[in-house]
Amino acid sequence: DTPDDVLVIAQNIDDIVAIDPAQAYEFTSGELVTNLYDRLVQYDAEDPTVLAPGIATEWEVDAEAKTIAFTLRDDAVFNSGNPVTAEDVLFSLSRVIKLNLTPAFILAQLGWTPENVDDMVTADGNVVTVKYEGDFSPAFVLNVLAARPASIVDKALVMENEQDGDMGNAWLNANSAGSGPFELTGYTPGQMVRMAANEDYFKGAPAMSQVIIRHVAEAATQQLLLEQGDIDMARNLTPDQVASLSGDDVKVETFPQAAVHFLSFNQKTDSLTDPAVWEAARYLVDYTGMTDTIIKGQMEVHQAFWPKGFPGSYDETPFTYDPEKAMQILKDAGVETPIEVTLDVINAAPFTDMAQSLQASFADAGIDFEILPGTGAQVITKYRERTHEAMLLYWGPDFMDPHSNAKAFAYNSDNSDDNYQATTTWRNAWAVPDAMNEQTMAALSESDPEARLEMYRDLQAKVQESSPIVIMFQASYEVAMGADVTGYVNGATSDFVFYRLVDKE
Amino acid sequence: MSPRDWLLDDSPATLTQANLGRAWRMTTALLRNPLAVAGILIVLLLLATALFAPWIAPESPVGQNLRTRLLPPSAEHWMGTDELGRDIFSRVVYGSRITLMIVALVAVISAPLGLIIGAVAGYFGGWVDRVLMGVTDIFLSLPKLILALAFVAALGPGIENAIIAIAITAWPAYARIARAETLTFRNSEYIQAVRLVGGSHARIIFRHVLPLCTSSMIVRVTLDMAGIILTAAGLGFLGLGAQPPLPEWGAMISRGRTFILDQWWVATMPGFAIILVSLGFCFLGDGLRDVLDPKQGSEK
Amino acid sequence: MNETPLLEVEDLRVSFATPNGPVEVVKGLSFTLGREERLGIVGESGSGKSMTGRSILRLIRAPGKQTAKTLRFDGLDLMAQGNRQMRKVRGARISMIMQDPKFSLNPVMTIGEQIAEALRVHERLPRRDLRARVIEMLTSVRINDPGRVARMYPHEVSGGMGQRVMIAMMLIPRPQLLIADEPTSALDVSVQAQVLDLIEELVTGNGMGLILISHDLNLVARYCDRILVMNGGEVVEACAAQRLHEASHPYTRGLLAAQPRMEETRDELPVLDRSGGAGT
Amino acid sequence: MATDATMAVRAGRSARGIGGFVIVTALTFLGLLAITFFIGRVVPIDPVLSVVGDRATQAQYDAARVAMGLDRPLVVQFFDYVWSVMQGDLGTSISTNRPVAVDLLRVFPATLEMATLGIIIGIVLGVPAGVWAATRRGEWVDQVMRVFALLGYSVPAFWLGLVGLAFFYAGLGWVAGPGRLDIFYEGLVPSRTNVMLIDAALAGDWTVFGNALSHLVLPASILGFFSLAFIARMTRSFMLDQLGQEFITTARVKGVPEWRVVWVHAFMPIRVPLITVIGLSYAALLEGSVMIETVFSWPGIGNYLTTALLNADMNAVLGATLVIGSVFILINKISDVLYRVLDPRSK
Amino acid sequence: MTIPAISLKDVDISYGDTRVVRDVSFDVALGESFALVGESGSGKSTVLKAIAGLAPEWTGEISVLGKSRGHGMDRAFSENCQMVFQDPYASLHPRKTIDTVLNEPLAIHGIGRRSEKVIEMLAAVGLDRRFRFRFPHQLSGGQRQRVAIARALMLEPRVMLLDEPTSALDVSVQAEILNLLKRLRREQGLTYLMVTHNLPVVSFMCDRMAVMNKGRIVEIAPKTALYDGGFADPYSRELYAASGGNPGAEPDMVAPATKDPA
Ligand SMILES: Nc1ncnc2c1ncn2[C@@H]1O[C@H](COP(=O)(O)OP(=O)(O)OP(=O)(O)O)[C@@H](O)[C@H]1O
Ligand SMILES: Nc1ncnc2c1ncn2[C@@H]1O[C@H](COP(=O)(O)OP(=O)(O)OP(=O)(O)O)[C@@H](O)[C@H]1O
Ligand SMILES: [Mg+2]
Ligand SMILES: [Mg+2]
Ligand code: NI
Repeated sequence: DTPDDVLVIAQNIDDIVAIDPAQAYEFTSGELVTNLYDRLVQYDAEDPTVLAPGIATEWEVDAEAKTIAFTLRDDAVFNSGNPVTAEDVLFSLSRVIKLNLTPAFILAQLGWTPENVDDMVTADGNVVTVKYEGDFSPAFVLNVLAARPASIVDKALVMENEQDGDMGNAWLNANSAGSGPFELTGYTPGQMVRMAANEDYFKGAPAMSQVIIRHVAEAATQQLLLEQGDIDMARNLTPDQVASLSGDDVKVETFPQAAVHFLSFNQKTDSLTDPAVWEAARYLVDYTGMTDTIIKGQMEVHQAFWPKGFPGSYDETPFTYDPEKAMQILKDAGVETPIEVTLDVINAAPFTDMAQSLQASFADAGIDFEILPGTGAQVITKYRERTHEAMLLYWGPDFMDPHSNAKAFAYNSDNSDDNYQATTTWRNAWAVPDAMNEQTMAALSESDPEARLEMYRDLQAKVQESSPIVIMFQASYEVAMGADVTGYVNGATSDFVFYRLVDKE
Repeated sequence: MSPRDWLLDDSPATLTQANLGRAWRMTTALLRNPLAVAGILIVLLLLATALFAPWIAPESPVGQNLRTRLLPPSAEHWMGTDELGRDIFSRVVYGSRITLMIVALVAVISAPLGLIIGAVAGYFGGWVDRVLMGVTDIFLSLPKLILALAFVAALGPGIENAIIAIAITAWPAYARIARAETLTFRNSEYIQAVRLVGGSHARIIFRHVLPLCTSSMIVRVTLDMAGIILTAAGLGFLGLGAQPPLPEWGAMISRGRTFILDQWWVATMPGFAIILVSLGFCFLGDGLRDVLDPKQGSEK
Repeated sequence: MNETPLLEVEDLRVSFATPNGPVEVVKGLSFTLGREERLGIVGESGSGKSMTGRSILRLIRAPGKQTAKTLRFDGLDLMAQGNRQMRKVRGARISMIMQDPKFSLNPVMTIGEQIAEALRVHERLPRRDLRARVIEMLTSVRINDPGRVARMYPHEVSGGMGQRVMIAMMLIPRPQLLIADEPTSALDVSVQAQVLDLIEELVTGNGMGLILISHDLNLVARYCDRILVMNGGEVVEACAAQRLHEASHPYTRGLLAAQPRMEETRDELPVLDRSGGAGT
Repeated sequence: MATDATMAVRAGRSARGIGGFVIVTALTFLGLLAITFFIGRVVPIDPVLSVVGDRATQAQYDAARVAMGLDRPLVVQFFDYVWSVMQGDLGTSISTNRPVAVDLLRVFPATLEMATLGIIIGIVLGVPAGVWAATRRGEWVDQVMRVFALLGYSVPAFWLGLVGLAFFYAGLGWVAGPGRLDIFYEGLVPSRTNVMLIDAALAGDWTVFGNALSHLVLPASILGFFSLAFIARMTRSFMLDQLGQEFITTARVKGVPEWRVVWVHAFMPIRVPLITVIGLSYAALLEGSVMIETVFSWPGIGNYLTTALLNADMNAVLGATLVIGSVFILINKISDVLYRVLDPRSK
Repeated sequence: MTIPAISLKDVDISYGDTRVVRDVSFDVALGESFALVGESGSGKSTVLKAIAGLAPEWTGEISVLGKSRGHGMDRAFSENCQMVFQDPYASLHPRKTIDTVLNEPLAIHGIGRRSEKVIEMLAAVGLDRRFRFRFPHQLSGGQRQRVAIARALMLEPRVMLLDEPTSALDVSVQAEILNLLKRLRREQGLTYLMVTHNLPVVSFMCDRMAVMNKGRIVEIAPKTALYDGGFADPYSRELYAASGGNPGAEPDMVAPATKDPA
């Protein structure tokens, strides 16, 4: 069995590339950053849906001047013992922009560039003033500043370990320099992560003195380990494994997730450009058939791009599995069947099962999928090059603001090949109607929060009605753990996984 | 004269009779070996299953029924059902076709390739040998699954590509064997005799050297069938083999492995099928070796 | 001299199972060998000479089977001996020079080791004595520089040396009976004579019995007292060596006549009438 | 009987032989790298994506591409790579963000440890089993051994691994579970060699040693079973060849006891091919343990290589291939040397 | 005839770094039967192989029927000169029937009427037709050697190189083969170059002989030397004596054991 004050987790962590907050961009590294670092404002373990004070205790918005002034708390210290100062905040934010690694775009949205960032973020004593450019609502800006790359790092320690002007990037990929509830004490890629509690954490020391994440790729192995009591938590069990877990020693907790799963049609494929095909497709997904069986507990039906349970979500699910209706639609529109297309899918459970279910149900209406399973990297490479035909994939927001998804699903102002965008719309070569593009931008700058959310709901209804993207499900996440484990908090994305409150009774 | 006597006649009147006689003698020798008989029966079973799959299988191999998923073996579903409610027995039955195709194609591609490269290298020797064996060694020391993976990744996933990839990784071993064997008789007097009557190198390699390597190659290939099916299963495990919903045994096991603790039948039933077929080929290969190997067989 | 013969063989049979039923390759052979007698066995290839030799040591390999009404060596019923007892007889009391030294010597053991082994399995000797005996034996088969040869491997010695090594190995435990199966077939004429003279010398010197197997009639006649002529697994004629050229059996006569002579005048050599068609 | 002249000729030849060996080995390596390199390029996975992730902007993407040197011609990239390898630099892995050499020093010993114990199990059980079966050819012992060995050929590794875990770890509790150490022991002994057993022994910590062994036994036994099958089969077949030779009869003629006939006369000549077989199956265990490593969460080179390839992490793929290729070549070289030492005929 | 059938001048032959034959020169007249004798390993087979083009490393001059030989193999040569090997067990392909073996030379040279020619040739070497579709393992050593001779004769060569064609056979079979060779030579006017270490065979088959020792020809003597022991070289005399040749002895006599049993 595991020691009382150590939380042992089995998880597939081979997705980690980098753990420097300015570079980390994978699910698992997001979790680590959350537990190792603090941000000015953050969604916290007590309620991960509420934006709470972090390093800043309070903030003052000046929408006219487009600035927000943050007052820093004075009891926060880094693991190194250095106090967290405004100096560290300036350094951390400008460091992300200057390094310009992948997640930098999140902060760059605020109009920050390597040249101007030192003017945009300024300090006066323990007040940090953040300036932004562009028509954004302050709510959006706060969400951006709560995102992973805005984590505050220990300037003195980081610069001590700088190599070749990398601002400590290499060092931070093997160590941590934060003020968060945990400190990284060991990291072996593809093998294990070890974190020790920060006894001086400003919200109080975590109950667990250590958290150890072991890389266990095989789900069946995770199950065995959990049932044997050699781990406290198994993070990658399949729904069927979860269903068969028995005994009083283990329990399962379910967490709704922000990721949405969709089926999309590349508009470069002629046979998939007819809106009748888009519409028919919405009636050809066996929504409840899947959620009752192969993805039970892992996904629930959701047909709009912003997930349920978050401000601005649109929860209507007008479509059900109705092959007759789909056939009728295709017939009325004079679409010639059979249509033969390839369907790319990540080769892992439950995606291949879902693809096979889609294959079976679409075949009813004469749309024949040839399933092409591939590794994640392989599928994404193809997707990015827009060489796929149909794609079964999912999308998680970059930060918890509806714009993050609106931009991905309802905005594409330039569909040309060389205007590369990471959005779902561009990648499926869908030239979004101008009206919709304009509405997306308008929502972004709307400063009345309620009106803003309403605009997003409207956008979602429009995308739901007609687009080559069939949003089917919203993810949820089941974590199996020992019955004695309490206080595990898992918010809507991997950025919101908190070990701070975990205790073992 | 009974047909048996005709076959065993010491002085056959025609070439056909001579060849049939040889075949007959080998067959009877093979049939006297109990393990070889078991092997033959299993391989015949595989052939019959592949041929008559639609009549044997009670259900379609791809017909999903999500309400009857993961049922344990029962009278209705002899081997239970899988995660999409498909009848595993039917899938195993249809899967035999794919297995047979894998086995046949690899045997057709890599054995001849290895045979020719090895024979040419062994026959000519010198720098031809050095170059060809250098290439062979490179392929041999490249991790096998990785090479296959890379080729599948390059060619795109799919069962045909998986087979080609496996074939590409399998030939170096055959080439080495064929070369070693060629070396043992390339200077033999019957090969020199052909050169003396004016036979060209190509004629010697194809008409005289290759036939001598073939028998041991047959033996090797049948022995390797197990490995080939398992490599295909390995590729399936890594998702680069057959595309869903094709009932390829390796892919079935690989999908079933997360169920192995609670729904053991999903992975185990196709596993049994693989074991049975591999054993069949191994037994047959062992038997063939005993019959064909002049050192151990009855032929002098 | 002892009354009982050294070796008594009666109705010795060796058979092999083949696809077309069992085949007897030695068909009811009977003979006796007196002490210090030298018996020659001749016959064409495949007539069962080697099988006869091996069956005396009970060394017919697995698919083959041997039976005999009597197989008695020095009063000991060999057919009744277990494997363990047979091992005591082999080498120490009866040994056999194998037909082809190229295949009959262990390729990865030095010659010295192999000879020493023959001695060691029957006698416990200090290492130094063992070595001395090996060198002595090699010297007595006329091998120059025996110390060096003892350290050589079989592939490093010529055919003639191999034959002599084989002889040394089989003679070193001083057996009572030596079976020599074509001891000179691998040698050309000049070496042949040397080797045979050597065996002869050792036979007479040590007082052993000898069975000399060959298909060369002249050779057998020269070195033996008595000759058995075999054909197709049976003895077709037995005669004293001096009378070989008076042999009466047509087969024997045929063999004799078929040999070309040094001063050949015949235009054609007479050949045996072989209607039976015994292949090889 | 070699005269001085022929001795000199021979010495010259072997010198040429060594030079030739070096050149051939170098060329083989170069070929190995070239093929691996170009395989890496045909894999339809964009290595830049592994670095910058799915959502990077075009500018970031381009910058990373240039930083990784992917904008230059392939041949230039290849020669650059070879040049830095010759200077001992294997580059940085893009999926672990660490020097490949550091990664390899971590993952290779893990596999080495498992495969070595595996091959030892395979040899200790396989060779006697093969010899035994050969001396009883056709008897039931032989048949059982053949079926058993063939089973080793046919059972999927991951199947056996999971069933073994469920049975011996979860069911009977005889062995420790997946991973190399229990969590409490993790980090207790300094990692000097990264081979747990050796590290623990060096530190004199026998509890850690016992725990590491308990983790190691099951995966190694399963690997051992695969090599056992192969080794036993080959041993049997080699032994049958030898037992059919005339010199075996010669040994029997001398009255050599049966055990000596089998283990000295028949077995000695097959040591060399057997070593080759063992070497090959050892190398195969090193590269072929991906499945077992996955099932047992064993941080080994098989897994490392596979993950790297699936992420188009070329430096890692090339580095790992180089290591495995070197092992192959090393093993070949060792068996060559042993061949010369053990088989007098080869001189 | 002035052109010799085979002519060797100062031929040196080596395998790799070891020279096994030195300075060999001799001529064989057309229609003659010439023997090469000498102890094992003296290079007899090597000389034949060099003439046939199977031993690539030689220097000097070799010509056959007036045409000088290159180092390779050529078709025209194969029509004029053929070789029979020492070991009948090794010279036939184990998986080809006799018919295939005999057909092959005809096929290579594009000669027609193959079936009839094969039957004729089988008759010529004294093999029953029923052997035609057998495999080599179904033939005895003597029968195999006949097949090898038949194969060599298929292309109707004028020169035959015979490498100990009977040394692997026992006396009765040897007699059959020797008779056959003698008859064929008489009927077809062939030239033989024959290697053997059996002097009585030379006496039966050949007109002249060359004695080789350690890679050199030490003496070329006529057949009559075998009757009277008229050899000049000491090695030749030793060989002659070891073969049981003693001038004046009665031809029919088998030497009895001379030693007294103890
Ligand atoms: N394993 C076997 N199976 C069947 N027949 C065999 C086997 N071994 C030997 N024989 C046959 O036994 C017969 C006698 O063989 P043997 O070796 O005694 O002949 P030999 O007289 O010694 O001939 P040679 O002069 O060629 O040595 C031969 O016809 C041979 O074919
Ligand atoms: N392939 C080879 N490589 C190296 N040396 C060889 C080779 N073949 C033969 N020799 C050597 O060449 C020498 C002459 O061999 P050759 O075969 O011509 O002898 P031979 O006179 O025919 O003897 P035999 O009567 O035994 O047939 C021998 O010393 C032999 O060891
Ligand atoms: Mg014999
Ligand atoms: Mg010769
Ligand atoms: Ni006396």
